[in-house]
Amino acid sequence: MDLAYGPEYEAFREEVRGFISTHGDKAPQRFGVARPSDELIAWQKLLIEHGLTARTIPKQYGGYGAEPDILKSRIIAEEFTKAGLPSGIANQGISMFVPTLLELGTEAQKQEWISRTLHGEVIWCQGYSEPGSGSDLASLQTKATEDGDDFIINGQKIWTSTAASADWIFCLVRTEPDKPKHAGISYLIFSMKTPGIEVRPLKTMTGHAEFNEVFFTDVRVPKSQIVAGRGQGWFVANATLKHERGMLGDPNQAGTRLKQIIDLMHEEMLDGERLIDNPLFRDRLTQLQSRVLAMQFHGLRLLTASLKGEDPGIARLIVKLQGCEINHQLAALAIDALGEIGVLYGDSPHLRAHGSWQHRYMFDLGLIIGGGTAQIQKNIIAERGLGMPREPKVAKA
Amino acid sequence: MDLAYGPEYEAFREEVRGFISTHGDKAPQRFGVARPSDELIAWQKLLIEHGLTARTIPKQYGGYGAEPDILKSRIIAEEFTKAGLPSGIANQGISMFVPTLLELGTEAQKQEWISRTLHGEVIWCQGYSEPGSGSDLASLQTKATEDGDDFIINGQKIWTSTAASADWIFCLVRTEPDKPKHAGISYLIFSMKTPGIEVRPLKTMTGHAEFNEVFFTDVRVPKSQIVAGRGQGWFVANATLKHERGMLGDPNQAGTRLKQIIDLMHEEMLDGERLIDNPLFRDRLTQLQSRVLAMQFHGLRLLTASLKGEDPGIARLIVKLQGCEINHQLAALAIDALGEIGVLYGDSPHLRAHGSWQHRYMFDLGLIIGGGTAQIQKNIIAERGLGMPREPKVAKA
Amino acid sequence: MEFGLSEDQRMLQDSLGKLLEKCAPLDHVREIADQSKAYSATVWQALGELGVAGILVPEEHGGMGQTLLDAALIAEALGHHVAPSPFVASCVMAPIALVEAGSPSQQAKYLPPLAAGEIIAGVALSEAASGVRDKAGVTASNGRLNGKALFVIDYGDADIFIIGDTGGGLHLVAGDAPGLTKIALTSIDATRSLGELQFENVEAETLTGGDAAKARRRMIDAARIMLAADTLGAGSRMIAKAVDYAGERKQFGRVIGSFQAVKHMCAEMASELEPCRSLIWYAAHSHDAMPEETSLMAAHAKSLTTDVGRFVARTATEVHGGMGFTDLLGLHFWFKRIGLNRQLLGSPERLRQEAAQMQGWVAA
Amino acid sequence: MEFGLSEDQRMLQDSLGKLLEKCAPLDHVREIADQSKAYSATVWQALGELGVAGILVPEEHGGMGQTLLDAALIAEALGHHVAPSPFVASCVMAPIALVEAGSPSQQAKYLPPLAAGEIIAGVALSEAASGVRDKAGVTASNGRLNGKALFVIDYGDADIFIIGDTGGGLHLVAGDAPGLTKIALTSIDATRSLGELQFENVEAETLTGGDAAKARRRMIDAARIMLAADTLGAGSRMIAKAVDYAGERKQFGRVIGSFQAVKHMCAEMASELEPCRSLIWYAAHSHDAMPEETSLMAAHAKSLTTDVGRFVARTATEVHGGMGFTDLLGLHFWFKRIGLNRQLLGSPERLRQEAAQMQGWVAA
Repeated sequence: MDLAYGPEYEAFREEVRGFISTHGDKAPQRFGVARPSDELIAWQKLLIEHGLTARTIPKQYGGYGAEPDILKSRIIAEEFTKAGLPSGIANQGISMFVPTLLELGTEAQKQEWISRTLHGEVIWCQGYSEPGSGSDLASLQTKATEDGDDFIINGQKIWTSTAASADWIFCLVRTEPDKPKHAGISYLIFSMKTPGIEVRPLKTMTGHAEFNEVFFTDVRVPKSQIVAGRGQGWFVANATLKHERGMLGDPNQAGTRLKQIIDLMHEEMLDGERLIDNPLFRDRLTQLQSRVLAMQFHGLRLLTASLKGEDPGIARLIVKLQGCEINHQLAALAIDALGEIGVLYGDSPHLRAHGSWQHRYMFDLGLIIGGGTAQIQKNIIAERGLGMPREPKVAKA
Repeated sequence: MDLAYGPEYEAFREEVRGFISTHGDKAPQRFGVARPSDELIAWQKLLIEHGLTARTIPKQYGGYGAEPDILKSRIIAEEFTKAGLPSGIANQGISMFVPTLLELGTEAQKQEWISRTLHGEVIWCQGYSEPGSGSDLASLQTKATEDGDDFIINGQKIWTSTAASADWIFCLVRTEPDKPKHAGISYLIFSMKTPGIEVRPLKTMTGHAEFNEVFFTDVRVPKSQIVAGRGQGWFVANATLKHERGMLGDPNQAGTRLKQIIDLMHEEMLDGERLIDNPLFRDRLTQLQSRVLAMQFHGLRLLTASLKGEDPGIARLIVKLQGCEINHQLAALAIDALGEIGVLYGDSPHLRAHGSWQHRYMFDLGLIIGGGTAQIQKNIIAERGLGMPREPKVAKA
Repeated sequence: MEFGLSEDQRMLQDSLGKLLEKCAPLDHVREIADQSKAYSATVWQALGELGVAGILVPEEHGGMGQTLLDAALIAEALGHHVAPSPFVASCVMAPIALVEAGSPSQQAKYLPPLAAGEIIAGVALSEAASGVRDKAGVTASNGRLNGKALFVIDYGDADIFIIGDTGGGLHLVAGDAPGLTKIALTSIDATRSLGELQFENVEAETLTGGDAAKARRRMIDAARIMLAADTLGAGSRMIAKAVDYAGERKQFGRVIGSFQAVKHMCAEMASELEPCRSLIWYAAHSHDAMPEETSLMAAHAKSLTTDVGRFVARTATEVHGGMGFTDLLGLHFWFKRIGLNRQLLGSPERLRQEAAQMQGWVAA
Repeated sequence: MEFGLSEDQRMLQDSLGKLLEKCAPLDHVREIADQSKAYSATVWQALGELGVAGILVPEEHGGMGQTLLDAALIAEALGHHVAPSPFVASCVMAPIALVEAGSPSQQAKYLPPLAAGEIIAGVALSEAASGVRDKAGVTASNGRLNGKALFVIDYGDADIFIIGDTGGGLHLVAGDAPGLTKIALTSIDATRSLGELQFENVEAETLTGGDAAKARRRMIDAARIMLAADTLGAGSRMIAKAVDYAGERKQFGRVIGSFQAVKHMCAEMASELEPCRSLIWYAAHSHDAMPEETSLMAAHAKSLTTDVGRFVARTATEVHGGMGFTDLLGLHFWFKRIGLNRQLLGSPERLRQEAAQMQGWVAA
């Protein structure tokens, strides 16, 4: 056990802090929108040049070209969070498509896409889920029929978060309808400007359209725009999903929310008493603090395993289930503590924190469902983590 | 809605009270042991003569011969509970075997057994569960092989509660090994003194032997001692189990326990403060009170449905699951409120209520498991109550 | 001895169900919600024809003179159909206020139009039932009101308001009274209307015909039972929808309702919610038949049912998977209705604290 | 940066596991329990040979001088094997008391035999950690103790006792001191020994070498972390047993572990318990490296782990069906070990209240 980072890393931390104090004023004030602003693109470029984002991506693909160093990445994240600065462009192109291409793309594909994606010149969206294929992703039905050197794509995707502003899509389609379901899928990339694509915003229970549906009608895509070969789509998708799963259930996000609730309970008054003085709400707060702390230290444990190249086994498999549940419970506590004020929403007077607790309560339920429902997560934990038997095959009726 | 019983029933209540004030002093002081005392047998006889137990069982079988009247039965139970008097002999022979025989026995069987059972002359035990057949009772393996006019029984039963003191057993055995599992079972009755029967006490986690295992080695039973014919055992057993299921999860028992915890929390002190003044324990107490009240009123609803001859549907199916869980939670609250004193057991100094809260906490867990585990209960609620699909048949490996 | 619904009550359930199915289909609910309307005039009128507005108003004032259990069955049906209609304040709390505390002339003036559904009454008793936030509170002096009241129920387009003051009194104020400022409050639940009232020396008619404190108690108890019943209705609908969806949706080559995890989620929802029905019936019945028990039973009924409601709302949404999270299916209307019921007029924690106090479990 | 176990610590886990598997099989545990023995001399001796008794005793006094994280790994292994052995008081609390608050001569006198496992020390700090019941409490005056102490840990056959008085002091008393009455307390957990001590003017050696209040704080924190680790070990063993049983037991023609409900029960147990491991590691590590954090982390670790422990104990028993409820399989030894850990030295509710107090969340 040694929770210190050591002198080499503390020196690196000083470097990062130096960058922040020199360049911090160049960071864009507002961020998080789907299409990066010019300001954000410039900031991204500066960060890449200093090795503060795209750090381990080879120079020839537009990255910084450093050796992977999990601790340095963590230090960068810590310092940027502390300073309240955006740590560069965050989108599915960078977090999911780039690593996939690095792992499985051809040299030409890497040359063509990685640098432009990193620099915010190309925005990607993800075409995986379909209305009929949620937990059972491999049952997807979007068809890609051969026509000379092209595929003709027909079908529908859902839960495509940045479809409206994206330039290109990485998309799973069924190219070999006669093969077993996992073996008939290919991973195609194509422009969202290709004729025959329609994007419709998908409103959720929060009242916002955080996602889209994407409809394909006779969309023509050259066969060359495949990643890793025909019928390899399921394999590629799983490589990509690894990167997504790591992002759900982040314990540091829960830590930030916990702090917000602690503040809220000190500030809010009911009948002239602070909410923190209500023993029931205080007990729930402390209980959730236990769980948040446990998951934060759990994160350190997983980090250590990564540093050592060890497989943390079941410890990794539980992160999404626990993390999303804790976030949802934190939002529930905030709502309950706020009483009738907790139900206000939209632009109501008396609203607290812009209605974000209600938004989170609903959106977190979406996250519990999305990216592998809680039921699927439990199947995975039982089967892969505990080695329990898989669901037996059902007899044909 | 009318929670009053009406004048006819209030008159009946007065009759019952009259009996209690005249004869109450004849009731045995200690009861509940497996083998009824002479005193209890005399009390039982008195009760039958006055129509206060075995009330609806025909006179020719030793009962009182009244028309079924659920409200009168309820009034009898209420008054006996209020007076703290035993409402006669309570055992599986009376509660399960007698109704089964009335429904499915031959005239000769009824003549032979019912009166003697009601009057405490014959004590029965139940041979259903086997070590390998718990939730899947129909998979039972105890064999009854034909030998002339007899069956030769070999096998083992478990969870047989009064085996050590019982005279006879009603027992499920496999008489037709070649038939499908549900169709190969017969319901036999035989004396526990038959050679080849061994009873071993079965100690549970509570430290007490509330049950037994019963071993059969070449036990010879005349074929005539079958109820309802060969291969009908599964049907007969289900008729019997109906009567058992009604007994688990009784909300009035939970009401009694709730009162005990309310008293306990007013009496017990921690750091000079009453436990009822601890807001967290008090909140849990109130929460459990909500659930107990809900189940008590739920019981009234089921009673009304019975009175009207209506099927209460899902409302009936949930009783065991909810009732056993609430009882278990009541015990957990008592233990928690008692803190370190809550872990004391056996004959320890400082023990409260003879250790009954810990005993209940464990025994109630046994009840959650026994008589259909919580998982089986949920299957039943989903399939029979909500009409959801049954578990699909598994393909042969 | 009969603990159940009468024939008349079953008929009421039946006709209400049919009516709401017809006049409050999901598309209509969505329309009202999207246009941020206070309520659906269509639904309100149709309910009026069944006598809903006057359900608790005595017959001599043109109402149906029915029991609170009948009102609870209506609330259940409204929750079941997420009906965008006034009810809890205008049809339950306001009639109780007038019957219990109104003078004969106040009763004669207001009960008939209320019973006929010609006027809508909003009620402001949040501070008494849920506690004071954001310095709310209304003071009465010489027939004039000052201060503010939050979370006024059936607020939108109300013709009159019944206001509880900080001294235990009840007052009636016209919706267009000079000095009255009305501010709509937007909640997650777009099917019901909430608002804030600010008073600057507003002329009010004090209810003078009875014990106002007792009337307030009975108004709050009744409203809590209604909110519990609304959640019961909404929750049972969500369970039914989850069961239906699980019977149709296929994944991995079989309907998801054949997966044990999904079955058990549905079984757990049903087995938690069903006992609430019995508790609500008892609480509602006690309001007429055993009033000394009502406050405790109302606290229990609302706290238990709305706690279970949260579990059901979440679990039914999970059974629906991604579809449950979309706006498309509209499942969220029920989710949010249950969410609002939970917080209004006393959260579960507060209600349990009150229940403990009523039983003398809280040291002075 | 390394948040994990060292090579040495993994070896310790490994050798402890092997040792306990050999010297504390279930049959032996059952024997000790059936005979109501205070502990197993075999196990105690075997542990002594590994250095367990002196794990926290500084090397200059003949101990191993290891960290509290090493002790937590031992506690976990003891829980994993429901080992009938002294540990929390004799090997953790007593050494801390002497190191932190003992005079040099007291240390020289008691630490070496403790480290060697030649003497066993019981510790009485329940009243300070869990609150006062049944008028317990020990007063010290002029080197004499009066009153009574409940729930003394590692009570059975202890040679010395370390007693916390009501004034914040620590005292050492011989097990056979005149005026000392010893009364065994029987708990559900027959693998560990609890007792009551009654004092009538009993001669005591006051610990005078340091800050007794601080020592008591650190004793209680350490013991809470040990109890959490014991539950972690017992809980993870129950999960493993449930998974194994579910993989063997057949019902309805398939192993029950292939039923989704059973799988999800196991998955839920594992996903609740695994984060506790990280929290316990951190809390234990802080005792040596970041002592200002320890009290809060110990409160969190014990409250969360023992709450999860109750869920695991119950659920693993349910997975075992009727067999889990019998004495035959012995699963109940773990169930009861977890049950005792939960209540000892601060229940979850009390610990959370303490955690809130430490953070200034409770108004004075």
